[in-house]
Amino acid sequence: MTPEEICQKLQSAGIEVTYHDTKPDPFLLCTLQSYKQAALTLRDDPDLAFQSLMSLTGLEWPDYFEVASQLISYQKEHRVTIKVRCGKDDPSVPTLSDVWTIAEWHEREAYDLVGMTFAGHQDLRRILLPEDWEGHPLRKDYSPQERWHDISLTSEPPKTTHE
Amino acid sequence: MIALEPYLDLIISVVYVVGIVLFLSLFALFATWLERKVAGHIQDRLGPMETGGWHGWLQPIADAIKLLIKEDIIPAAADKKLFKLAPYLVFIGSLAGFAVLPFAANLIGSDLNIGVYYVIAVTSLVVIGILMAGWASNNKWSMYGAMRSAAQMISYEIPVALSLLIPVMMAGTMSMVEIVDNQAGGFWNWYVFRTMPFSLIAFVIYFWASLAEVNRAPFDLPEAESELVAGYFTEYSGIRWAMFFLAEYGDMFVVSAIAATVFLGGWYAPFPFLDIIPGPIWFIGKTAFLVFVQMWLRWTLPRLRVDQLMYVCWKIFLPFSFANLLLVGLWVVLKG
Amino acid sequence: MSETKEIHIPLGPSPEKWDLLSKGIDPFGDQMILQMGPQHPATHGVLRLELKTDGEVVTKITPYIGYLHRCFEKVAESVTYPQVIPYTERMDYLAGMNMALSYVLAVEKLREIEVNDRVETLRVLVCELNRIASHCVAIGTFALDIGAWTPLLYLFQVREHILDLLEELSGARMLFNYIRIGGLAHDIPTGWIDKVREFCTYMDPKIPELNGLLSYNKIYIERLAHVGVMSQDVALQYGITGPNLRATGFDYDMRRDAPYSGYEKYDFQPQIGAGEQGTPGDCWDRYIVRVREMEESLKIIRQACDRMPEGDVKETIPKSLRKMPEGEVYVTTEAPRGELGIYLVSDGTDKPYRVKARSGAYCSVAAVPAISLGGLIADLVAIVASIDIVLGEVDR
Amino acid sequence: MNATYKYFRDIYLGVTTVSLGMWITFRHFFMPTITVQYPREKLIYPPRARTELRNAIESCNGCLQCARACPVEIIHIETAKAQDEDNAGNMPDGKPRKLLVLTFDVEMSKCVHCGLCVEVCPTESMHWNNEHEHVTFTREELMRHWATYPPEEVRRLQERDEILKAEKAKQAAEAAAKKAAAGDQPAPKPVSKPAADGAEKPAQPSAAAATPAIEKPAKPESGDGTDSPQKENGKEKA
Repeated sequence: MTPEEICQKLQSAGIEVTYHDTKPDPFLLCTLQSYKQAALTLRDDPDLAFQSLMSLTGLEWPDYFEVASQLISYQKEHRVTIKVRCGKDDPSVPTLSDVWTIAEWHEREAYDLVGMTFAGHQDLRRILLPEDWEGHPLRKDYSPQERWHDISLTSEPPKTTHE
Repeated sequence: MIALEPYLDLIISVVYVVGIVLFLSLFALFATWLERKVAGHIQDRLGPMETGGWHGWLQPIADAIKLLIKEDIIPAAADKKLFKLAPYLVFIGSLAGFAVLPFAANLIGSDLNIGVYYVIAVTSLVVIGILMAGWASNNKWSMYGAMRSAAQMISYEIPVALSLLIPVMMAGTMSMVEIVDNQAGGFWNWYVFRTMPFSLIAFVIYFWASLAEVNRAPFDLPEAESELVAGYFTEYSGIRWAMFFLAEYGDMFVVSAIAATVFLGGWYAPFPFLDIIPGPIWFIGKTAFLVFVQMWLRWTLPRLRVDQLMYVCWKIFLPFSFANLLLVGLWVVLKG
Repeated sequence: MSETKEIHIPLGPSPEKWDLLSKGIDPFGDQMILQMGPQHPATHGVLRLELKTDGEVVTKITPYIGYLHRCFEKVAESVTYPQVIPYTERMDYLAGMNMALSYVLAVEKLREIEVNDRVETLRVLVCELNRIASHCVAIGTFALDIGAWTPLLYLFQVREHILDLLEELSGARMLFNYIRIGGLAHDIPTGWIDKVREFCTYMDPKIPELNGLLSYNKIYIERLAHVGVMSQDVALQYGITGPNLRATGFDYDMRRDAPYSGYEKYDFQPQIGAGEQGTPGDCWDRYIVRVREMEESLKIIRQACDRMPEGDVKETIPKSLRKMPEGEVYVTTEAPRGELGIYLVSDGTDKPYRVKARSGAYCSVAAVPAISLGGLIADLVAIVASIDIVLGEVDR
Repeated sequence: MNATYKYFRDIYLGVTTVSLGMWITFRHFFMPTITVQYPREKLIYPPRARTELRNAIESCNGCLQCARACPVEIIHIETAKAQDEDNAGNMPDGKPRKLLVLTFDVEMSKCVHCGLCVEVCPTESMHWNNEHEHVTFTREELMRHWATYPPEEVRRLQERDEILKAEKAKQAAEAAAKKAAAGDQPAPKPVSKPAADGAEKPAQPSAAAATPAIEKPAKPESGDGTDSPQKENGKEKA
């Protein structure tokens, strides 16, 4: 099935989802309310049968945060990207970790690097950065802290010949 | 002039002991070099080549100097007394085995009439030292190594002892010298070939079980570097670490030497006309060959898991040794 | 290395604990917390596994990653599109070509660049060579963790041959920067194809030798069969891909089922685990799938050598990548450690807006607790080795 | 029966496979080794080998393309416009030299050997030197300085360049003002742009150059590049 057909299928199941025909890869945009339902339908509907979550990415846009998940169905041989957006004032998205287990780690990474939270996540800790790191590096306005414990994080500018 | 007569025995003993310690150290040094060379050539490499010119033969000396001048680190949380004591205990356990190794008919520390029994008893001392090292280090990996070592060495004592019983039974004595003397006159008289196939099986079982005794691959679980970092000597460094190393190679020599003594005719040549070559050379040669096989095995085989190690001991080696013992006993009785 | 927490030894059981004790349940949590890593010989770099052990039995595993985090995604946002390629290769440094290919395909899809047949064939050729090199390390270190040293060295000889070939082609041994957006950095040097053929003939007897020395060794089989069984359900739940997924008996190979870069033109058979020596999806299956995959890669390499078409490898390299079309793209390729997915978002400038790399090894590490509970420490070592992780790819 | 069969089969397999493995390693024992004993024997590098960067400064035209292509930003270049008085000479291709390369520093310690700088170089002055044995004790020693100008000369040229730039900016501003006077809509952009460009660069060198302290580094350490920044730092503190 093409992403467009998948979108129609979801819509016919009464799930609020819109199809965005961006180039080169289109995506389906869910609302915060329909996100979990859409994920469950995508997994459990025998025509869709998205067995596996390939990737889950957190993105920061100027006005909102976005979570993009790539799904794959080996059985039906199709792939789709679903997205959900949340406001910057309350960057919280429902978790998918009870739909696909690996989402737990991907969501931890998104939390760690982008700083959105996932409602219902069992174990939302930092995963790549140390527990006591300040800030979320993939935010566009991020600037690294100067010291972490006793380690200076700012590098000296190199000594060139004539400076 | 002071009468040396009363002290002669003592002087000879002291000289012998010093000689053995020197021999052990030299052998261990040589064995480390050999090990690296064997490993290298098995793996299409050269091994050490730089120190000393010819094939890096001075490499072990360089290593020894390095280890001697290294800092001796004792962890703050260690049980210091035990920590310091353990390597010596392990070393002594290995050294004591040399007392009854018959390098030649009259070149033996002490020809005990219970020589074989003594060796089995004294090599078990090593396990106390290892357990001590593992406990005193106060490191969990060391502890695991020590526990594994204890379990393994105590289990493998049994097949080792049972296999050694077979030549003892055939010779009717436990004295090392007498056992060797019974094998004089060509390789067909060696115990390993006497009661084919039983004694051969006994020899194979002894050899494999002795690998576990000395913590060599494929039974090197106590020091499995991929699992336990370095096992019971994780926390050791410098000369104390070298002690463990020395003891390991000393143990390798001892178990191989016992195999050479009781199964392979000790200091006798395979053919009587070759007996013009001195006995110690044959003895050390046979032992060195077995040490080489130990190394060869190490660089070929993967390591067993703890439960499989126990399986091999209790379910394969033990029943086979028992059956062997029974059949050889029958053979001895029937032969009269 | 040693954990500061003391082993908790209570003085006497409290009444409720006594109750549990009388029912045969150990109430004390008489278990040891063991920190395996970050610097541990068997964690293939810097992975930390916090274990709870009952004797040698592992009862709880918590993986901690991030010790090799190099901010690939952040760096990629601050450099231009071609400059990202050297960084991608540092993710899985054992398979740089495969890493770069995924990223380059993503940019090409975004920019709508069609490369010619020669470029595609050469890309397939170098990726398969690199796959063999990568599997050599995977298998070698696997054997090393099980305690066999020598296969590692034999396999490194094979790898060395491949690295020599790739060095001659690209100029570097590990971090090639050879595959470029829209083409390749260089055409092949003269006589290179013959050297690749020579390598194939050199490689042919190596795999039977490996099988004799290691694969069918009884001790090795005993260590791996029935250990760390990964069921297909677990694999799908954890998004496991690549050889680890195929080892569970799941017949899916991107190169055959969703071909990219012209893989549909080659004749090869994806290898799946069948539980030959134990249960499907156990460590031995994961091992043997990789061994057989090397043979299949060899087949592809031979075919690629034979069909090497003519063409200009720099023909379609864009003059400037200043202006990229806006949009987003998700491209996956079959890297040696599972699918490498690159999710690329462009905002029209010369730098990517967001690059996410979805790596196979990341998911494999996540699945470690699910497949290794209740085993011994030695089994855990085997499992960590069998899922074949490169921490550079896990932490990125 | 089945268990017994398995028991003996396991032993049989154990013995045979171990023997096979030992046979294989034994064969390797007598195979020729592959070790290359490095300091005495050396491998020949293929022509494309990426070893160490070198810049043939005489053919470098200071176009900055390599600095822009570098993903790790380790190439530091400063240039000044060539004037008639410099006798800058010609480029290898015969055209007159337009830019003087005052600084061309490469931090080899940070180089990732990706080769992007070599590829973009229009004059092929950036190249790999096929040498890789450059072991040093400090990171500073791995800083490669390819420019040949002594420091005082560099400062002089920089100053001159700033003056020229400022003049140009002035002219541009005047021209813009004229334009603005002529037309009614002044274009602020052309005014601000060169001004901003000029303000950015002179900011740091002029602070050092304008003070009389310029004599100090010139006298005792002639051409010692590594010491002078420390001097300046100390001066700033004082």
